[in-house]
Amino acid sequence: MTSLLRGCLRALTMLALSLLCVLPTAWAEENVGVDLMAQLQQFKDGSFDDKARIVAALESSGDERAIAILKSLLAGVLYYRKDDERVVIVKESDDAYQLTDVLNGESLGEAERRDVKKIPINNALRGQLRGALARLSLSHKNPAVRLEAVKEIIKDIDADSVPLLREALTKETDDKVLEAMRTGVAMMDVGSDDKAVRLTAIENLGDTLLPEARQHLQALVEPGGVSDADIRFAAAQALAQIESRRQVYDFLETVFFGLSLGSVLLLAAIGLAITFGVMGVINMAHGELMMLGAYTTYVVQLLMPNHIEYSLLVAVPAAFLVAGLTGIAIERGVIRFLYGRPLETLLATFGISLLLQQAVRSVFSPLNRSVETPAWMSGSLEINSALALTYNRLYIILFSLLVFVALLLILKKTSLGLQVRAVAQNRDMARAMGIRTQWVDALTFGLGSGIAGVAGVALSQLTNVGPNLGQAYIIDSFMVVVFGGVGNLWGTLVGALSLGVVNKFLEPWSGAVLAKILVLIFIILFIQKRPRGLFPQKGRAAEG
Amino acid sequence: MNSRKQISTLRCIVGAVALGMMSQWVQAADTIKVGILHSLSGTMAISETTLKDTMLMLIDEQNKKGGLLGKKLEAVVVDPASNWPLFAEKTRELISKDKVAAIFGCWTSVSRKSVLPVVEELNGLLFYPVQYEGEESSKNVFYTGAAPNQQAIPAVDYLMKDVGAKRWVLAGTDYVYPRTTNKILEAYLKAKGVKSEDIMINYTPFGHSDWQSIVSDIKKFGSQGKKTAVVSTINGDANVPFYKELANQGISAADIPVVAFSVGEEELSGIDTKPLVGHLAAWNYFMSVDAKENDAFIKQWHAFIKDKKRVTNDPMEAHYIGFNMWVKAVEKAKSTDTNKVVDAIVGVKVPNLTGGTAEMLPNHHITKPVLIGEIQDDGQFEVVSKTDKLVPGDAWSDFLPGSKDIEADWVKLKCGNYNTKTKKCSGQNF
Amino acid sequence: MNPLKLFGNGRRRERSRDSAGAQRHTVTSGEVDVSHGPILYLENVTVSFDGFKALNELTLYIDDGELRCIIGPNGAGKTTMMDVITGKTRPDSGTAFFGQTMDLTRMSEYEIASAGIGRKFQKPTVFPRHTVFENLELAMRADKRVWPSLWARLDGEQRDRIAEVLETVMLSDQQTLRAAELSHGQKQWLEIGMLLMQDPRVLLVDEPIAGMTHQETEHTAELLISLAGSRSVVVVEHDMAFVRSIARKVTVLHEGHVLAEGNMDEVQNHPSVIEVYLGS
Amino acid sequence: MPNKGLLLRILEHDTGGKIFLSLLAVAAVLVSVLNLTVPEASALHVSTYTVTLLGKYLCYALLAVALDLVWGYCGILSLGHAAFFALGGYCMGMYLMRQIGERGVYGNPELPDFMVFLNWTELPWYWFGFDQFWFAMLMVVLVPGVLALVFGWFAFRSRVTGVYLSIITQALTFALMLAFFRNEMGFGGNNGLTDFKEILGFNLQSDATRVGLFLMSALTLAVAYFVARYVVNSKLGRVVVAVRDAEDRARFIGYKVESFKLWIFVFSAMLAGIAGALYVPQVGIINPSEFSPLNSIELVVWVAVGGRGTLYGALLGALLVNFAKTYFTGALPEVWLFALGALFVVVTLFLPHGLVGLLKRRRKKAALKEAPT
Repeated sequence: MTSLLRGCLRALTMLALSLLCVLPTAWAEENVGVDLMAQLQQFKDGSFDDKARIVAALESSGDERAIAILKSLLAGVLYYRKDDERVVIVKESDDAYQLTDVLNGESLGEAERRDVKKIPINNALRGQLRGALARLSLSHKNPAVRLEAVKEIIKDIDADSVPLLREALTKETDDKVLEAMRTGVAMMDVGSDDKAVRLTAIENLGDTLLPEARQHLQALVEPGGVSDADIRFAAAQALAQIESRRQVYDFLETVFFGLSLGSVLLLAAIGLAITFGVMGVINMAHGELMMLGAYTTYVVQLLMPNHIEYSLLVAVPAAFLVAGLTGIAIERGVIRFLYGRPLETLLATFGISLLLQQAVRSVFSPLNRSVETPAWMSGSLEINSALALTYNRLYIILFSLLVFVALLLILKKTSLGLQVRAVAQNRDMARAMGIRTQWVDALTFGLGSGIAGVAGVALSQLTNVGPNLGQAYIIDSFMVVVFGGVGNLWGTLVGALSLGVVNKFLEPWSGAVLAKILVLIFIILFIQKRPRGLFPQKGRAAEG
Repeated sequence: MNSRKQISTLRCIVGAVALGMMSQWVQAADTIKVGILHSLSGTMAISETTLKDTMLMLIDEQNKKGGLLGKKLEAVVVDPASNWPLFAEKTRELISKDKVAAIFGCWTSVSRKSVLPVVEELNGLLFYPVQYEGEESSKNVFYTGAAPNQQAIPAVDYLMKDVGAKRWVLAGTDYVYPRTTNKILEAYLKAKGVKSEDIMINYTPFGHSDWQSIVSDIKKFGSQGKKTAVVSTINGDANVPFYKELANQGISAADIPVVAFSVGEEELSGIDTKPLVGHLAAWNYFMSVDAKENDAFIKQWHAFIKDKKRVTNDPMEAHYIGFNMWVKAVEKAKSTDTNKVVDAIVGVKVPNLTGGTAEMLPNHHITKPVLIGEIQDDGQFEVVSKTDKLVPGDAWSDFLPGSKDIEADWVKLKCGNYNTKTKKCSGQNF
Repeated sequence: MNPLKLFGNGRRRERSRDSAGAQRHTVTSGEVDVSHGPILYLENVTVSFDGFKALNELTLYIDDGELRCIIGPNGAGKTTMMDVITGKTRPDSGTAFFGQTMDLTRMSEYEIASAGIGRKFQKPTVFPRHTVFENLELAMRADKRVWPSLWARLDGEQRDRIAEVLETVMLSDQQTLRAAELSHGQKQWLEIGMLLMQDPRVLLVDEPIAGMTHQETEHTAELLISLAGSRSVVVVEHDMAFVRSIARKVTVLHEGHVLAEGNMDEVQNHPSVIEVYLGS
Repeated sequence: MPNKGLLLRILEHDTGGKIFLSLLAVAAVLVSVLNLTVPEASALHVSTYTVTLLGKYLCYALLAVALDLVWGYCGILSLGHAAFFALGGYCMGMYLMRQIGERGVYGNPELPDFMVFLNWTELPWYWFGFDQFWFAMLMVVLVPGVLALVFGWFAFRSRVTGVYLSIITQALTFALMLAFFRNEMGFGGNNGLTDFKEILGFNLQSDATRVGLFLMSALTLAVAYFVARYVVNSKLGRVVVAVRDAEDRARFIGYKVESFKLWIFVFSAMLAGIAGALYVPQVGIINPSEFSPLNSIELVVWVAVGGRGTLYGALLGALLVNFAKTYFTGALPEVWLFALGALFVVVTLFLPHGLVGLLKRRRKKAALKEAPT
C-alpha cells in the first residue's frame, strides 16, 4: 500500500508542475499581443533556428500567455490549421481533434486529422523550452519542482543563468535544492580567476555526485586543464573522493538490479512452487497463465482509460481471478485425469499452452499490446545522483515479497492451507479424514494459477504484452523451483533472488547471453549434485 | 486462395504421389499467381501478418485496374510459421508446384538466406521488403528495403551535425543485421575521427527483457560530458523493455537520444510512447509524411483492413514500391518469365509514398530518400530531417574490409558479387 | 499424493554419499567367506529418518544355511533392516558384512545382488509387461553387464533351468502370460521364482504368503524349508501359524533392536515379548 | 550388414515393422523413379519438392524412433532430443560449408562467408577436419554421443529421474540454443549455416542428388529401424523395459541400472545426430532455432500420437503429424497451433498408447499364443 501513498504524492507533484503555467510571472503590455501574433505566424514554417529565436523572444517577453504557449509547444499540442494558417492548441478526442485558439483560448470546434498540421519541434528546441520553463520556475513553491528546475539548468549551465541561481540561493530553504544550487554555482566558480573561490568551489563539487560536477573537475585535471598545481591537486582529490563513493553506489546498484531480476523470477516461479512443488503437477501452461494476467491488465486499462493510476490495483485481483479460474478449468478438465502420470501432465499442459497462445492471438491479434505505466510507477527514486532506484522495479520487489508472504500465510494459517498440505502428504488419509481432496486439488491449482496471473500484471509493466510473453519465463521459473527445492517455498524465494543477483554480477564481464547460459549450466550441474535442490524436503514421507 | 484450399484438401486425400497432377491442374487456371511468403504464426507473425495483408490489398487493387497482361492476379498465401527451413520448403512449393510468377516475402535475414538458394536454383523472383545488412545481391532477388547506407549512415550524419553527438553507443541484438550495421558504423565513425574509447558496442540476445545494467552502463557512458547518442539496432520485442528502462532511469531524448533502425509505427503501436517522445528513428517512409500518394495509400489501407487505427510502416511502402515495379516490368517485358522480367525491371521508376520516385538499380537495390523522425506521443514520427536527394542502395558496403572491392551489377557485369581486384565473380548458384 | 513419490527420486541423499564408494568396489559372486559360521553380520546398525530411529543399535547374525524368521510389530524396523542389507538404505552408524569380507555398506544394490543376496519385497514387485518366462530369464544368474546382455542368447541348459523353476513355482502353464495378468498369489510365486533364478546365498523374504491360498502357503513353507541348508533364508512374516510351521530360530524386533531370540516357544514365553504383543 | 535370415528373425512378431518397411521400400523406389524418369509434364511426375519433403519426413521419423527408444522403452522423457538432432545437423552443415570453398560470396577459400564479414582471420580450431567427409560423419555420431554420455552419466548416476530429468534436458537444449545464437561461437549465429553447394562432389541443387539424399534417408531409416528393433528384442532391450517398469527390482536382481540407461540414451542420441545430418542437406539450412525447446516437445508429441514403445508407432506419428503440419500451414495457417495443441491434450487423455495402441492390444492377445523368444 506504500505504493498507493507514493503514487498520490507523485500525482500531486505532477499537478503542481502543471499549475505552473498559469502562474502570472509578469505584467502584459498592450503591444505584446500583436507582437506574439506576428511571431506565432512565423512558428509554422520557420526553421528550427527561427523557432529557437522566437522561443527566446517569448521567454523574455514576460507575457503570461507565453508560458502557456511554450508549454503546449513542448507538449506537442501546438498546431496550425492548413486552410487559414491559424495557430491552435489541439486536444485529441478519440477520432477528431478539438481546436482552441492559442491566444484567446476560444474554441474553434473539431477538425480532421489531416486538416491541421503539427508545429514540429526537435530535441534541441525541447532542451531550450525546458530550460526556459525551468528558469521561470526557480521560485516555485514546491521544492521538488525547484530541484528539477535547478537540475535542468545545471545540465548546460551558462554565465547568464548563474545570477538566477545565486539569487535563488539566498531564498532557498530546502537542503537538496540548496546542494544542487551550490553545485551549479560552484561549476561556474571553478572557472573564476580568484583562486580561493576556485578551491572552495572544487571542494563543493567534491561533495556532490552530480555527473556534471565530475565533468567540470575532469576538465581541470585533464592535460591542458589548469596550470595551477594546487588547483590540479585539489581537483584530483575531489575526483578520487567522488570515484570511491561512486564505486560503493555502483555495487549497491548491481545488487538492486539483481534483486529486481530475482523478484521477477520469484513472481514467475512462486505459482509454480504451488502447482509443481506442492501438488507435483508439471504445468507447462504456467507461462500462458502469466500472459493471461498481463492481458487482463491491458483490458482493465481499456475499461478505465481515465484512471490509469489505479488500473493496476484493479488489475491484480482481476488477473488473479481470470488466471485462477482458467487454472481451475484446466485442473478439472484435464489434469485431474492425469494425477500420478507427471509426464503425461507435462504434455497435456503444454498442449494447453499452445491453445491459450493461439487463442490470445486470435482475440487480441498477434501484435503486442501497449500497457500504460501509471505515473507513480515510472521514474526513479533518487537516493542521490549516483544511485537511483527505478520505481517500477522497487514496487515489483516489494510486490513479489508481499505475494510470497501472503502465500506463506495461506498455506500455514488457513484451513485451506492445512488441507492442501494434508493432501500433499497423504491423499488417502486426508480423504479418510473427510477432506474433499478433489475440491482441494482444484483450489490449490487455482491458487497457483492465480498467482501466475498476478505475476503477469507485474510483467506487463516490464516487458511486451504479447502472445509469446509466457514462453520467455517458463523455463526460468522451472529452474528456480527445482533449484530452490521442490515443495519448499523458502527454497523458491532464496533460489530466485540468488539466481537474479548472480546473473547480474556475471553480466558485466560475461555479457547478458553468456551470463544466462552460465547460470543454466550451473543449475544443471547443481541438480546433478543435489537432485532435490537447495532445501530438500526431509522426513520419511519424502523417502517415498 | 480458394483454389489453393481445394488443392491442399485434395493433396491431403490423394497423397504425395498425386501432387504432380495437381500442379498440372493449377497451371490450367488462367491467372498470374503471386506468392506471398510471410509468417502468419510463430514469433515473426507480429510483423509479417501486416505485410501479407498489404500484398493482398495491392493485388486486389491491381485486379480492379484490370489485372496484368489481361489476366487476373491470384495471390497464393503460405505460412512459413517463423521456421527458417520451412521458408525454403514453402518457396520450393510456390515456385515448382504453384508456378508463381513472383514471390513477395521474408522479413528476417535468416529467412532470406534460407530462401535464396531455392529461388536461384528454380530461377524464381523474390521481392524482399525489409531493411537489411546488405552484403548480398542475387540475380533473382530484389531488395526494396533499405541497405545500410540508406538508413544507418544518414542517421549517424544527422546525429553528428544537428545533434552534435560526440560519443556513440551501438546497441544491437546479436544477429547478422546489427553486427554488420555496427561494423559499418564503427568504421564510418572512426573515418570521421571518433576515437574508439568514445564508441561503446553492446549485443543482447533476442527478446532480451532485463535492460537494467545495460541502460545504467549507457547512462554512465553518457555522463562523461560529451554529447552521447545511442544507435539502436535492437530487434522487435526487446525494444519495449529497453525504452521503458531508459525512461525509468530518467534518460530523456534530450540527454541521450536513441536512433532506432527497427522501430517503426507498428512497433510503437505496442508501446506506451509518452516516455519515448523525442527519440529518433531512421526510415525511408513515415506514416506522418505529407504526400498525396501517402494519404491515398493510408485511406486505401484503412478501407481494406477495416480499422481506422491501423498504422502503415516502411516495409509496407517497400512492398508497395516492389509490387508496382514488378507490374511495370512485366508490362514492359510483356511476359512474367523470370529472365525477361529481370532484364526489364532494372531502370524502372515508380512513385514512392513520400512524394518522390524509386528506381531499380543494376544491383537490384532501389533509390530511397532517408528520413529521420522523432517519436511523438501519438505513436507517430515527426520528420526532422530528410536527405535532399535520393540515396542509391549499396549492396556492398565500402566500409567493410571484406566487401569494399566487391561490386554488384546485373546489367554490365551480370554478377552479384564481382571482385574488382581479382576480377572474379564468385558465389553464384547457377 | 506426495510429489516426491511421483518423481521416483527418493533416497537420493544416501546415494550421492555412497556412489563414490561403490565405484571402488568390484565384487564377483561366489567368494563369500563363511569360515566363521555366520554369513550376515549386522553390528550396532542405526538408521534414523530425521529423529525417528528406524533401527537402533541393531545387532544380528545370520548363520550360513539357517532358516531365520523375524517377527515384530509394525515399525519395528524389519523392512529397514532388509533395506540396509540390500544396500537400499545406508546406516548412519554400524557395520553390515556379507561373509567376512564384503562390506555391504559400501556396495551398491546391484553389487550386493550379484554377490548373492536376493530379496523378495513385501509387496510383490515383478516386471508387469514382461512374460513370466522373461521375468525369470531376466533374474537368471548370468553376466548382467550391458554389452554382454546385448548379444546374450539363451542356451538349452538355461532354458531347462527356467523350466525347472517354472515347475517349482507352479507357473509352467502361465509362462507366456504377462506378469501383470497374474493373480496376487501367482505374483508372489513369480517373485520367489525370480529369487531362485538368481540362486543367491541369502534369501530375504518379506511376508511371502500374503494373499496366498492355504495350499499355496503350505507349498511355500515346504519350499523355504527345502531351500534352507544350501542357502540362508531370512523370512519376515506376521502370520504366527506360518512362522511356527517353518521356524527353527525366531528373532523378535522391537523399536529397531532385537527384543528376543530363540525358538518359537522361548520367544513366545519371553516376558517383554508378551508385553509388546499384549492384546495383539 | 546383417544377412537376410537375421533381418527376418529380427522382424519376427513385428507386423507393424514389416508393413512399414515394405511400404518404405515401395515408396522409395516409386518416388525416385517417378521423379527421375517420368517427364515433368506428365501427370505421374513426382516433383522434387515432394521428394525433398518426404526426405525431410523420413529424417523426422528417424528422430522419432530415436526418442521412442529412450522414452517408450526406457521411460526417460527427454525434452532435449532436438539438441542431438541439431548437433548432428551442425556437423553436417560444417562439412557442407567447407565444401563451398572459394565459391562463397567473398571468394575466400578457407573461411565461410559469415566469418569473413565478422572479420575473422582464420578458421577456429573446432572447424578443422570438417572438410573431410569421413571426419564430419564421425563427428555426426560422436558429438551428440559424447554430450549424451557426459550429461547422462551425471544425471543417471545421481539418479535424477522422471520430470526432473525432462526439465534439465530442456534446460540443456535451451542453453545450447542461446549459445549457438551467439555470433562469437563461430557457427554463424542466428543465420546459421546455409547456401550449401555440393556434397561429396554432387551438386545439391540437382534433382538426382536430392533423390539420392531421399533414398539415403530411407535406407538409413530402414537400417536404424532394424538395429533399434534388434536392440529392443535383445536381452538388453528387455532389461531396459524392466528398468522402466520396476527400477528397484531390476537393481535387486543385479543389474547396474545406470549403465543400461546411459547406453540406450547415448545410442538414441547418436541416431538423432544421424537424422540431423541427413536433414540438413535436404532442407538447406541449419540454425539455432533447431535447438528450441518447442521442437523437442513437438517431437515428443509425434511419438505420443503414434504410440510409444513400439518403434513403428513413432514412425507413424512422425509422418502423420508432419504431413498434417504441412497441410495446415498451407491451407489454414491460423488453425495449426490449435490443432497441435488439441492433439497434445487429446492424445494424452484418450490415447495413452497412441494410434497403434488399439492395434497393439490385439497384438498382445496374439503374443500370448506365440512361444517366448
